[in-house]
Amino acid sequence: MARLSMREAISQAMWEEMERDPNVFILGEEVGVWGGSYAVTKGFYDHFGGERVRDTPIAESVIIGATIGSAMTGLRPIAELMTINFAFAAMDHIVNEAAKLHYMFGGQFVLPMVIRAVTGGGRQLGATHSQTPDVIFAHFPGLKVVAPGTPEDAKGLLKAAIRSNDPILFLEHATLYQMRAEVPDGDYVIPIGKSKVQRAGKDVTIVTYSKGLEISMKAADELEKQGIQAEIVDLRTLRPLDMEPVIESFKKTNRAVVVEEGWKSFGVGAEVSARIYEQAFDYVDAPVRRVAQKEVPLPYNRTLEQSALPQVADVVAAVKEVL
Amino acid sequence: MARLSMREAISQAMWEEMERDPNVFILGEEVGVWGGSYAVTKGFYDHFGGERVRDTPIAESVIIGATIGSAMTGLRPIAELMTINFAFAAMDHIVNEAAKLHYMFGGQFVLPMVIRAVTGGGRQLGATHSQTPDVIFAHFPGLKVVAPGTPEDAKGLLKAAIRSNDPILFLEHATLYQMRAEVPDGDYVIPIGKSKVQRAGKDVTIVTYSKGLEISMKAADELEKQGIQAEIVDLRTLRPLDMEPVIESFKKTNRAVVVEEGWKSFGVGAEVSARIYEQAFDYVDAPVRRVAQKEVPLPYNRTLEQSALPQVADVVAAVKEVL
Amino acid sequence: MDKQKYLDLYYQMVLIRRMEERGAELYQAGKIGGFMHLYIGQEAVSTGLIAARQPQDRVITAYRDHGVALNCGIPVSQIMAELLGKSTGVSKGRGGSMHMADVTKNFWGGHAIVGAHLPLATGLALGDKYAGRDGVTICMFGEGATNIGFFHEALNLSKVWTLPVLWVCENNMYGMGTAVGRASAVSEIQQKAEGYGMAHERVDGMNVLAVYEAAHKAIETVRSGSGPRMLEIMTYRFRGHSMGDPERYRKHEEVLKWEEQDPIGVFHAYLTTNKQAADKDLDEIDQRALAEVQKAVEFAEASPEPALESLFDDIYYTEEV
Amino acid sequence: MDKQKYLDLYYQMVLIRRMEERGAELYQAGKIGGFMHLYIGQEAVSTGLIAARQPQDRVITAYRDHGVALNCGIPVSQIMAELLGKSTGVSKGRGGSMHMADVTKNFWGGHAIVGAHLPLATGLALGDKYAGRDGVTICMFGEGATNIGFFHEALNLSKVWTLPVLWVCENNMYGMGTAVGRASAVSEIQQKAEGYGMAHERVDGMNVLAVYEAAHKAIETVRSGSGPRMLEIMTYRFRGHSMGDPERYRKHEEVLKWEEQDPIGVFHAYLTTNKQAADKDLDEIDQRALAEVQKAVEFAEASPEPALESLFDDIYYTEEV
Ligand SMILES: Cc1ncc(C[n+]2csc(CCOP(=O)(O)OP(=O)(O)O)c2C)c(N)n1
Ligand SMILES: Cc1ncc(C[n+]2csc(CCOP(=O)(O)OP(=O)(O)O)c2C)c(N)n1
Ligand SMILES: [Mg+2]
Ligand SMILES: [Mg+2]
Repeated sequence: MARLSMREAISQAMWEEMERDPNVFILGEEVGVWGGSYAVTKGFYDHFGGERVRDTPIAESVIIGATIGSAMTGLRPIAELMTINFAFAAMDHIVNEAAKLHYMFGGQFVLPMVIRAVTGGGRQLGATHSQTPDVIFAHFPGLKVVAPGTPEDAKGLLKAAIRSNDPILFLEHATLYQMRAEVPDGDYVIPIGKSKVQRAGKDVTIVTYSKGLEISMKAADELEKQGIQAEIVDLRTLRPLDMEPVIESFKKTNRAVVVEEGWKSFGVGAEVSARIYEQAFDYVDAPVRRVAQKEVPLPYNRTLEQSALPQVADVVAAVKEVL
Repeated sequence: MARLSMREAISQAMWEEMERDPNVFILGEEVGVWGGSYAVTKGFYDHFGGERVRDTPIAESVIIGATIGSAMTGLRPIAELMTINFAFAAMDHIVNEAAKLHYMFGGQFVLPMVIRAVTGGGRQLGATHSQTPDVIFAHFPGLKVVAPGTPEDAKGLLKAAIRSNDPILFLEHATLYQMRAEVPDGDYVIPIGKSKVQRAGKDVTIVTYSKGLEISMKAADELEKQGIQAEIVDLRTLRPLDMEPVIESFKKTNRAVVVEEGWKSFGVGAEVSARIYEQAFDYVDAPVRRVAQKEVPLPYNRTLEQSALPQVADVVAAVKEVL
Repeated sequence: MDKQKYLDLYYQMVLIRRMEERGAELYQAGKIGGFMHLYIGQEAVSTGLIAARQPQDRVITAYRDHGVALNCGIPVSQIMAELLGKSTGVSKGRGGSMHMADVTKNFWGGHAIVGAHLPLATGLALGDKYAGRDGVTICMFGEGATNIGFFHEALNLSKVWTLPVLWVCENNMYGMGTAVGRASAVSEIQQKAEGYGMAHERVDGMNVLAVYEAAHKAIETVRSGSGPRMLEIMTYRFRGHSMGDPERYRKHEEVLKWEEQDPIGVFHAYLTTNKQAADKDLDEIDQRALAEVQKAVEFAEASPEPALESLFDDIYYTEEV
Repeated sequence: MDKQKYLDLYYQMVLIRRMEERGAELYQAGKIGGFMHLYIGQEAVSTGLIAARQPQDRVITAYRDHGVALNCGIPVSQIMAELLGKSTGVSKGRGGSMHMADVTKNFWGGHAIVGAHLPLATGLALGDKYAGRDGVTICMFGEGATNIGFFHEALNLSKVWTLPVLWVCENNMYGMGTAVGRASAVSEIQQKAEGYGMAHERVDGMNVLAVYEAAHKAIETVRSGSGPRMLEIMTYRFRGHSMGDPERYRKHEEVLKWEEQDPIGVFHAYLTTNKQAADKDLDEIDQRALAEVQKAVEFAEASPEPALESLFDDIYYTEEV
């Protein structure tokens, strides 16, 4: 065990997998000489060299296209998209190629590839650079979407993603890179597609993931002081979506709040909410509440931006509404 | 009134708006000489000429980019995307530019533009060409998403879209082009953002849109024979989403089924379901059911494809479950 | 080239032609669905090109892929079965006309999003380069595809990374109904290679030997490590873009004029004039091709539909949920 | 060019420099957030270029936009206010450093998705052409942006439709940390124009007069209806890509070497050597610029934040829901 930041945990996962398997390599903008625009691949270029840590032109379609193509030949590429906002410039390759080829050609070849992308708002980058559109990628069967909320999960899930034969979008929230926590050393792998209870409680179930976990944890501290014990279920993976721990918790608490950073409409909370009712209708004591981003393109001004993003107080308030 | 196919209704709406306003023009692949790959712009090139009916290279990003840019100068472009599957090649321009510029620059200019796109599966086109990913576009504030289910609505809503100063994605389901019905003549405009009760009933509320409407109507006929009266609310516009008629109907029936052609997870049904519980919790007598596409990339084989798409029988069965 | 190789080339071209003619009939009869794009008129392109590849060379193309699939060694029966959506189809009936692949034959598909497979080709080539293998990736696409961003990003990257790719543009003069000059800033597609400092050449695509020669030289040059190159192969499709094309965009005379250069006719004349084959040898090949197609159709028709339960197979390699 | 115009050019360049130096301080002090990309070193490019436009000519650029905004006539105060996120900012505090626009000045933004504004530029130009106006759209972008598909699609369309666009590549040698040769197949960006059969020229971007002359000629040629052209303007950024760039990708000596060609210094020397201005005229301009910036900062600091309720304004023109 070592106390690592989320950034270090992700970095370590990649480093170890690259040491372990020569077919694993990295490509993306500024992943090499620069060391990654979020410094996640710092030191990789010097250690692994330019063949395995490949700086690319600014050309997202071919970054993902080359990722898919090289995976088709048996390599295990890890592509870094500087931010998820630039994934739209590679959208066709993500949803029409990566998500489809294995199925469409009858399972002839696999696509052992990971696309890492920085997601999230809150850093005053303006509307084009501040999105948390995680949910839209989760809509496509054939793709898996992983979005950890702790350093430990980041390491374990990224290792699993790199070893998986499926195309995986791995979302790292920019404002979580500094989060520190204990992370198991070495070969630590967490199966993809399992939600996890990150905090036990009995009064209400908070369902969340990624940045939402941090907010929810703080809200739970706040609630604790007021005598309310929130159980927090972290989805960790949006597709496949593991509802089991959610439903289990909900059957105990009979109340739920879903917390996510993205926009509310057609968001993750809608799906989770719909499934709770479908799978635990008889246990519902109050309407499921959703805490999410207000439906505006995020503005640059800090106060405005923060007012649009979900806050700890919003979660606390939502919990009180369902109690 | 005239009996028109959906194709004719759409065609007529554009024709009339082009006659009315010289700033309205069309651009897209094969919209000119060919007459539109779905024959919607047949005759336009000869009548309006190549300046106003512009064939483009196969280059979706610049098709939408030029649409946005010309709208910024005050023109009212109508872009045709041959199918929504190719929208992914223009995704950045749709969600990062069209949906954001008006807000991000403080409302300095408007974007009076329409993107028409053919959506839907069911024609054995294989996984890359058969998607109904309507919901993911509806996730982005700044964009409006319209998806009519009848010829009348297609005409009235398209006219409204062309006259609107907002960027609008207008989705036409390929297998509805042949649908025929009465359509008002001339200047017939339907405000965007209003759901509509397309069939009155008292036992159950079916919420749907686009292709789902056709399926739901047939299901309602079926149910009628069995003495069940379904009320059908057609969303018509996914963003903004007008829940009022849905809630009103639901408060009467206390039961709902949401029908859509796209994949179930993170689909339209999730949002509608979540909102029904949020807005009419005390009226819920049974869990809301969702009828949607099975979560696979659509296969070519007809039997397999049809087995993955939502069918009339699925709607009938879902209604019976909620009764 | 020896006589047998000549006859093989001829056979391949005739087999594609007969296969597609039969495919068109089956389409009209409603046995084939979706979009189907015939290769008739363009047979010399993939036939000459793929005859010049080594087994380790990967091939990837667009949706106009029946001929390419066949040249890569996929039996007509599996192509027909795919067209009919049968479980014995090369893509198990899931891909259809536009999405055929057989990676055991180093044929990587059949891709229906225009230009989207060019970025994939850079990855295929990178795979070989990374592993130190000497395979060349042969990537085919239409001239219409050279206007989309994917083309640009892929050509640029291939040059920057010195990837072993041969870019092959099949210039059949139209992208659907749009003549090349109405969609492309330059009417010689090869000129686009200048923007990437890439070697390029224009080739007569109605002459299978010319294609073979140019392809052979180009593939081996790429194999030598000198980086990507581009061939622009001039050809013409005798049929509509896909089944049901009203063909309002070109005059029938234009088609007739090109048919005078029918690659099969041209090669037939060459072989007989140069005494490489007698008329009856070629007639016999025609018969063989017809028989092969007939057998394939029977096989396809007799083949079972995919099982309904197979719908959920292979969405993921690892099945969770 | 008369003396006053020379002095104006000088003033503009100095004003940009002083504004950005002050911006950098405010950023360090935490008063500016987000990403901020300085134009220091590149001032001659937009100054010379925009001095050559007519009022009807539209300008559109990338996120490195402060200098461009200022040259288009936006007061420093509104730029500063935008950087500080105030309601008096040119984009009402919503856009920030990367997203400034003032369409009344025919400045169409500041766009932060690399290359995505090039397709928009084709639309701006189409708007003028469609309406029969004689405006030219001037579209600026970095050399790094020429590798993305958007560039390709936009240049091709502009040529096919003979649109009145001047494509201006500011080649500052790096896209973030990637030297041009590591990302682009051709090191002379202008060569890419060959792929579109488009006229092109390389210009010394450290010399404001050279930029002005080339731009003037190019803009008027485009205005005459001859279609799009491309300028590649050679320049260099003296600062990091954005605030907080570790600059591991280049040697400090390289920066120092380029600083010898500081466009302000070069022009200062030109003006005094050619007796177009005395040292003290230029000193006075420096003072004026400093004062202008000081006033702007005071204005910006004193300006109000946008009202909280304004969050929901202008999502749509027509507000439903
Ligand atoms: C991104 C995208 N846009 C549009 C289409 C529709 N489409 C299919 S084929 C085609 C024409 C392609 O022309 P070309 O590349 O010349 O190939 P050819 O059909 O002539 O072989 C078009 C526009 C598509 N499949 N993908
Ligand atoms: C599509 C996209 N990919 C990546 C980025 C991140 N990014 C911002 S600026 C930049 C470098 C651009 O270089 P260049 O075009 O040369 O302009 P310069 O910064 O040198 O002015 C990158 C990679 C982005 N904003 N958009
Ligand atoms: Mg073609
Ligand atoms: Mg640069």
